[in-house]
Amino acid sequence: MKRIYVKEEWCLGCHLCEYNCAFANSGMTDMVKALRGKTIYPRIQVEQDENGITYAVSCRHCKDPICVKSCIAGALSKKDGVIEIDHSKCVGCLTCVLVCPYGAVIEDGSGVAQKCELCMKNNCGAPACVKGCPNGAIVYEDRGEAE
Amino acid sequence: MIPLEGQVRIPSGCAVSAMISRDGRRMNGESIIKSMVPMHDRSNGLGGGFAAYGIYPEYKEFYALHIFFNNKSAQAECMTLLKEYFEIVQDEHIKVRKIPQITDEPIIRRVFVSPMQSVLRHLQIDEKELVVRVVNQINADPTGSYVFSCGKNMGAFKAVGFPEDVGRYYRLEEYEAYSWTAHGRYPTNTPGWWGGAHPFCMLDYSIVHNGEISSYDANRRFIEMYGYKCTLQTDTEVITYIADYLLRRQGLTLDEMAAVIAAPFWSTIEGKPEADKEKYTYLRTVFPSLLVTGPFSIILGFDGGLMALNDRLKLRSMVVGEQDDMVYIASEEAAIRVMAPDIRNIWSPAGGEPVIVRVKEGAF
Amino acid sequence: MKKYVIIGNGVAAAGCIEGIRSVDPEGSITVISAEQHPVYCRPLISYYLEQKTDLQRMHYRAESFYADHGAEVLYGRTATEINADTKQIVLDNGDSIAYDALCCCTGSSPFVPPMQGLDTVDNKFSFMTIDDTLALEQAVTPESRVLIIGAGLIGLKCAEGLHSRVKSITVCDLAPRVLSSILDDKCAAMMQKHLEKNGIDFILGTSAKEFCGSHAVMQNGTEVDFDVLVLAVGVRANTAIVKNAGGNVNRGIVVDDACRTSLADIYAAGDCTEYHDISSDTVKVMALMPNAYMQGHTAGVNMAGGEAAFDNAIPMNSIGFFGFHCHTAGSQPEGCEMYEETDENHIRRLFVKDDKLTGFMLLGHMHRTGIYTALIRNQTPLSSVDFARLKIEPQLAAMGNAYRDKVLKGAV
Amino acid sequence: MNFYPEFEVVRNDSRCIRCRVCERQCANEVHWFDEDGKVMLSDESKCVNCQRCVTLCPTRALKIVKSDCRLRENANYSDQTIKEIYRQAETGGVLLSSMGNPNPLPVYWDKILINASQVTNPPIDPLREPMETRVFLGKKPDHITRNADGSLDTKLAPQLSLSMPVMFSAMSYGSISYNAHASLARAATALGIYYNTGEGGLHEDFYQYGKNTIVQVASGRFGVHKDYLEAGAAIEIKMGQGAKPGIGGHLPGTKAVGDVSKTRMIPEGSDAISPAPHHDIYSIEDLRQLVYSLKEATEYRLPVIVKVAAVHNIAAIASGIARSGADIIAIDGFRGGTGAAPTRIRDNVGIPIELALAAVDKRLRDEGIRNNVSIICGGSVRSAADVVKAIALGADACYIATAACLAMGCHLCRSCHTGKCNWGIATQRPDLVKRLNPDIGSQRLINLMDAWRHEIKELMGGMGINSIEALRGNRLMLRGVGLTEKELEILGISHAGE
Repeated sequence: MKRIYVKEEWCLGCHLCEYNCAFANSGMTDMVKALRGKTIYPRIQVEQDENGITYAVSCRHCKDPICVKSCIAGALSKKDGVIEIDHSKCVGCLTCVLVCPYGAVIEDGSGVAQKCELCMKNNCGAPACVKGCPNGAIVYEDRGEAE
Repeated sequence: MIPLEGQVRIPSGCAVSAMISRDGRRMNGESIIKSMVPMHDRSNGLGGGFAAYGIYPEYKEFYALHIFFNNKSAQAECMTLLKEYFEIVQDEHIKVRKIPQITDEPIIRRVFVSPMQSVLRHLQIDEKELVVRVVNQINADPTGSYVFSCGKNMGAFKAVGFPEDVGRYYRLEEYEAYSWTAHGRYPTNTPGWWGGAHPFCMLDYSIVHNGEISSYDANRRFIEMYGYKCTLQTDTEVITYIADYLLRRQGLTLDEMAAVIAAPFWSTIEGKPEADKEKYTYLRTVFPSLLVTGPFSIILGFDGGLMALNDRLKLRSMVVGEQDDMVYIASEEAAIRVMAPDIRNIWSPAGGEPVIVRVKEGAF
Repeated sequence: MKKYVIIGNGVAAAGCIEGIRSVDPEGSITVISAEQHPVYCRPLISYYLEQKTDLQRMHYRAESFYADHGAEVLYGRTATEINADTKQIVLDNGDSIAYDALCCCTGSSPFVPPMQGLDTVDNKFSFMTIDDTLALEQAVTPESRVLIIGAGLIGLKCAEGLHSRVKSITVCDLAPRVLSSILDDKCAAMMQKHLEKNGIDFILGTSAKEFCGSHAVMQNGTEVDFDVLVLAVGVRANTAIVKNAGGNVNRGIVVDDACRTSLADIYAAGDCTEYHDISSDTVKVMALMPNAYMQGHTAGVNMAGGEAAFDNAIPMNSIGFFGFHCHTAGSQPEGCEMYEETDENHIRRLFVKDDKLTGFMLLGHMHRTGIYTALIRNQTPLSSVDFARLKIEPQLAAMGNAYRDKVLKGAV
Repeated sequence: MNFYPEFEVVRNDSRCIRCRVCERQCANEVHWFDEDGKVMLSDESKCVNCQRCVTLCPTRALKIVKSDCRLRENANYSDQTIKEIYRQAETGGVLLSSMGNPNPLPVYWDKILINASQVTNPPIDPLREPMETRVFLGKKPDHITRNADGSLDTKLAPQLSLSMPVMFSAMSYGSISYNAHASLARAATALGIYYNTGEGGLHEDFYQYGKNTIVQVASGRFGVHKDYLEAGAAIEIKMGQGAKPGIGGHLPGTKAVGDVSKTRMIPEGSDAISPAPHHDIYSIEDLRQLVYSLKEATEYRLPVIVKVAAVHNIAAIASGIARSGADIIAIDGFRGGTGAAPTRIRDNVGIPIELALAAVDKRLRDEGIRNNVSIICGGSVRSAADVVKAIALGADACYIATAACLAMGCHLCRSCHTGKCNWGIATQRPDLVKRLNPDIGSQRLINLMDAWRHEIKELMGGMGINSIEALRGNRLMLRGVGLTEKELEILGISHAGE
C-alpha cells in the first residue's frame, strides 16, 4: 500500500508539512483562520539530527501496530492497511502515545490522541504534507510491505 | 503599383499534367492541351505552359534556347552576349498562332547554340555549367531578355493566359514529343508575366509545380550559396535549381533526390532496414536545407523521363495513370481521362513517394 | 473443524478471537461470558462516570464483532470446571462443552481485605465492571461524601470519575503515597498535589480500622464520615478453574511466551496470568490491558496452529487525572542509575542499568514517549544510540541512521 | 553611506501564522521571530528580493516591494547610477553583477513577428501530422561520395543529434550547484539534447550523462584532462561570453570548496581565475591549432564548438572560425547571463544576439561556407518564439541558460555573486544546495522543453512547415515591426506589411 516516506536528503527543515498537516486536519477552509494565533499539533513532526539533517516523521502504518493492540478504548483500528482513530471513542488515555515506537501518535491539544491517517478522512484528497512539500522530500508511494 | 515578378515572392496554386511514352513514341501536343481543359478552374489565366521532350531530333546536339525579348535592343544585346560563349547554330522565331486570348506578347526566339571549346577550356568548366552560368547571367540582368528553356532536344512553351490557349498559341499540335508536361497557373501575387509561367527549366530539367512551399526561403538561401540566383522568387524556380544541384552537381539519383526534398519522416526512417536507415539519415543530415515543406505536387521532366513527387504530407492532389506504354500524371483524374478515356489503372501516389518513369533505353 | 472455547469475554478474549481467526477461518469459537455485555473496555468505566464516554461507545469492538468472527457467546454463563483429560468444560448450568483448544481469560477480581464492621456499610461498591459502575452511579448524589479505599489506579480513576458528581472524595491507602505500584515518592507527590488541587482529599499511610454504618475510623485515629464507600484495594487473578484442573498456578496462572499453561491445549491470557517482565527479568502478574490483548492474540494464534510469542512484555501505564498525565514503563531494578529532569509541572526520570533503559516515569506533558518504551521493550543498548539527546527529548534522530532508514524509508 | 533599503518586506500580520518558514528559508537572514512580542520581524537591508519567502509563505502573508524611498528624480543621474557612485567612492572597487544585462536596450526578438499560412497554403496541425524538430549539428560535406558499389558513403564528420533545437548552455560546477548540474544533466539526457559543463570540469557522478554532455575548454583550462574530453559528446572551446566579452572568469575561493575544487583540479579555497584570452590563442591560426589538438586528443570522434561573444565584427570572426576546423560556432549575445561579471562590462559591451546571428548567417552564406559549420545562438533566448525566430534567422539551435535557471527555481534576483542563492542554484552552501531536488529540477526542465517543443511545433505548423530544417534561415517567415531600414537590412527581413 501507499505510505508516506521521507527523503531526508531533500528535507529543508522548513516545517511547512507540519503547518499543512495542521491546516488539512483543522476542518477549516482558510489556513489563516485555522492556524493564526494557535499552537499547532501536527500529525507529522520534523526532527533534526546532530548533523543538521532534517526529516519528517509520521505514522508508519506498521504491519503489527502496537497502538491498535494497546488502545484501551478500541478507538484505533487498521482498515485496508491504514491505521485510523475513531475520535468519538478515544478518551485521551494516551496509551497509544506511550507505546508507539516512532513517536507518531500525539496528543491533539485537547486531550485526545491523533495520528496521521493519510488525509483520507479530511478534504485534502492526498496527504497534505506531501502535496505541500516544496522540495519533494515527502513522498506518498508504495514501497511494499514489511516481511 | 503592383510589383513585377522577381521583385516579390509569388506563391501560386496550379494545375499540372503530363504524359510520357515509355516506348519513346512521339505524340503531338493535342492530347496534353486537351487535358488542361477540365482543370480550367485551377488556373486563373495568368500563366500557362508546356514542356516537350524529343521535339528537336535534327538539332539534338545543340542547346535549344527559348528566349523572350522585351524589344529589339534587348535582343541585340543578348545575342552579342551569347556569341561571346557560343556558336549560334540557328536563330529563328518560334511560330505562334495569333489568338485573342493571348496578348502583349514579347519577341519569342529559338536559338540553337553550341558552346565554344575555347571558352570551356578557359573557364575550366563543362558545357552544362557554361550554359547554366550564361543563362543565369542573362536572366539575372533586368535588361529585357529571359531564357525560359535551354536544354537539348526539348523545349518549353509558355505565356500569360490559360494553358489550353497557350497550347493553341504555340501551335503545339505541330510538335512531336515522347514526353509532355503542362501547367496552368493561379498566382496570387502577380500581374502575370510570360517568364513567370511554368514550366521552369534549367538545361533539360523542367519543372511544373502545383503548390506553395513553406520552406522557400530556407531552400533559396541555401541554393544561392552555390551560384544559383532566384530571380523569379517562385517555388518552381527554386525547386528546379534544387533538382539541378542535387542531380547534376551532387550526382544523386532521382530516388535520392526525392529522399532529400520530400524526406521520409524520422519515424519512418526508424522503421526501415539498416542500410536504408543509414542512407536516409545521411541524406537528411547532409541536405537538411533542401527539404521542401508545404504543399506541392511537382513533375520534373528530364532527358528520357519524368518524375512526379508530392510533398510528404500529400497536401496537394496528384494522380497517376498507366496504360500500355503510356504513363499519365495530373492534378486531377479528369485530366488523365481526357488523354486516355479507357484507362483503368489510376492511382494516387503517397506523399513523398516519387513516381519515376523512364523511356526505354535507346528508344529516342 | 477445530473447536475453540474461550472462558471470559474481556479484551484478552477479543484478542484471542482475532488471533484464532488470523490463522483459522473455519473452526468454531465459543465464548463463555459471565457478564451480560459484549466485550467492553473495562478501564473506561471511570470515563463513563465522567461522561466522557457512554455505554455504546465503550464497546471494544463493533457490534458485529462476534458475527464477523464466527464466534458464539454464551452470555451470563460461567465455567465451573475444566476436565483436561476429556477436554471438556462444565458450565454453571451443568452443560458440558468439548474443546480442542481452550483459553482461560478469566481476568481478576477485586480483593477486599477483612475489615471490621464492613458489613455495616450499606453503600459499598467495587469498581471493576459496568455493573459495578452503574450501581455506583445510582448510589451517588451531588451531596454524597465518598470514601475510596485504595489510592491505586482503580481508586484514583474512580475518584476522578466521581469528582464532578459528588460533594467530596476522600481516598485512603495503607501506602504512604498515591499510585504506589507505579510511582516513586517524588512522582507520587507531584501527582498527589495535582489531585489535591482538584479537590481530592487523601489519608495515606494508614488503613481503615473499623467501619460503622457511614463512619470509618483509620488505624491512625482519623475519622471519616461518608455516604458511599468504594473498595479499590486491589485485585487478584482468577486462577481457580485452572488450579482445580491441575494446572500450574502461583499468584497468577503460569504461562509461557506462547501463553500455554502447564496443561495440554489449555492457554491463558490477560489479568489472570503471571508472566515474564523483561525489564526486570522477573515473573509477575501484570494486569494491563495492552498486554492482555497481546497475550490473547498470541494464545489465539497458537491455539489455531500458528506460531506466535509474546516475549517482550513489560509493565507500562498511561494514566492521567484532570488533564495531568503520567507515563511509566519498565522497572527500576536494583543498582540502576537514574537520570532526572524536572521542573514545577514536570518530571522525567529515566532508569538505566547495564547499558539499557529499564524503566521511566514521566509526569506532565507526554510527547512521543513510545520511543522510550521501545528502548525498554527492544532492550536497545544505549551505547548504540545518542542517549544524551534522548534524555532531552524522545526522538528518532538519536536512534542512528540505520534505524532511521529502516523505519522511515521502508515499510515496518 | 547608508541607504534606505532597496526593497521593503510587507508582512500582513493578519495573515501571518508564525510558521517561521520565511525565517528558516532566508539565507540572507532577513526574517526572524521575536519571542517576546511573538511577532516576525525583518531586516530589509539584507533583502535581495529573491522571493523565496514570498513563494513559500503558506498564507501569502508576505510580499517584497520596491522601496519608493528614492533620491531626487533625475533622468540623467538615476537612483542606481548615483548609488553606484557612492558605493565605488566608498570601496574603490569594481562593481559586480550577476545574470544578464537588465537595461532597457532593444530586444529585437520582440520586434520580429512570425508568419502563418492562410488559404493559399494550409497550416499543418501538429496534433494530426508529424512535426519534426530533430536537428544535427556539425560540419556537412560539400560533396557526397559513393562506395565502389555505387551506394552512398554515409560516413560524416561527427554530428550532435538534438531532438529539438535547444540546449542548456554552459554554467560551471562551481558557479552553480551540484544539484543544478544534476538537474541539467538528467533533463538533457531525458530530452535527447545536451547540457554544457562550463569551465568547471565534470563531476565524476555526471560522467554517466556523457552522451548528452558538452565539455567546455576555457582559458583557465580548469578540470580539463583526457578523460574529461573523452567523456562528452562534443568539446566547446570558450573564447568569450556574451555577458562579459573580453574578460575572463573568477570563481572566488569561497566557492572552490570540496568537490568543486577537486573537479576543477585546483587547491581547495583558491580563487579560480580564468584569463581574458587563452594564452595559447592570440590569433585565428592559434585557434585552428587548438581545435585540431582537441580533435586529435579525441580521435576525431567529437565535434568541436567554438563559443564567442557577439561583438562588433562578429561576422568576420565567425567566418574565421568556420575555416578553423571547428564544427559548430556558438554565438553568445550581450544579454546572456553570468554568475558574476563586472557591471560596466555586462551592461556596455557586446551586441544583440539577433543582429549578430543574422550577420553571421548571411556572411557565411555569402562566402559559401555556411555548410562548414552549424550555428548555435545564445544570450537571452527566452521562449519558444525566440527559438523559432532564431532558427528562421539562420541558427541551427539555441543555447538557453537563464531560462533553464528559471525553470529550476531562479527568481532572477541577480545576486548569484553573493553565493547565497536561496533557490539552491548559484551556491555551494550545502544547506542551500539541497533546496534544489534534481527530481524536481530535472522534471521542470523537461516540462519547459516539452512546452517549448509543443509551441515550436504549433508555430511551425502555422507556417505550414513540418520539419525544423525547413525553417532554418527561412527569413521570409519573419517580418520586422518598428525597425529602421538598417536594422531590417542587417536582420535580412522585410518590414511587416511588405
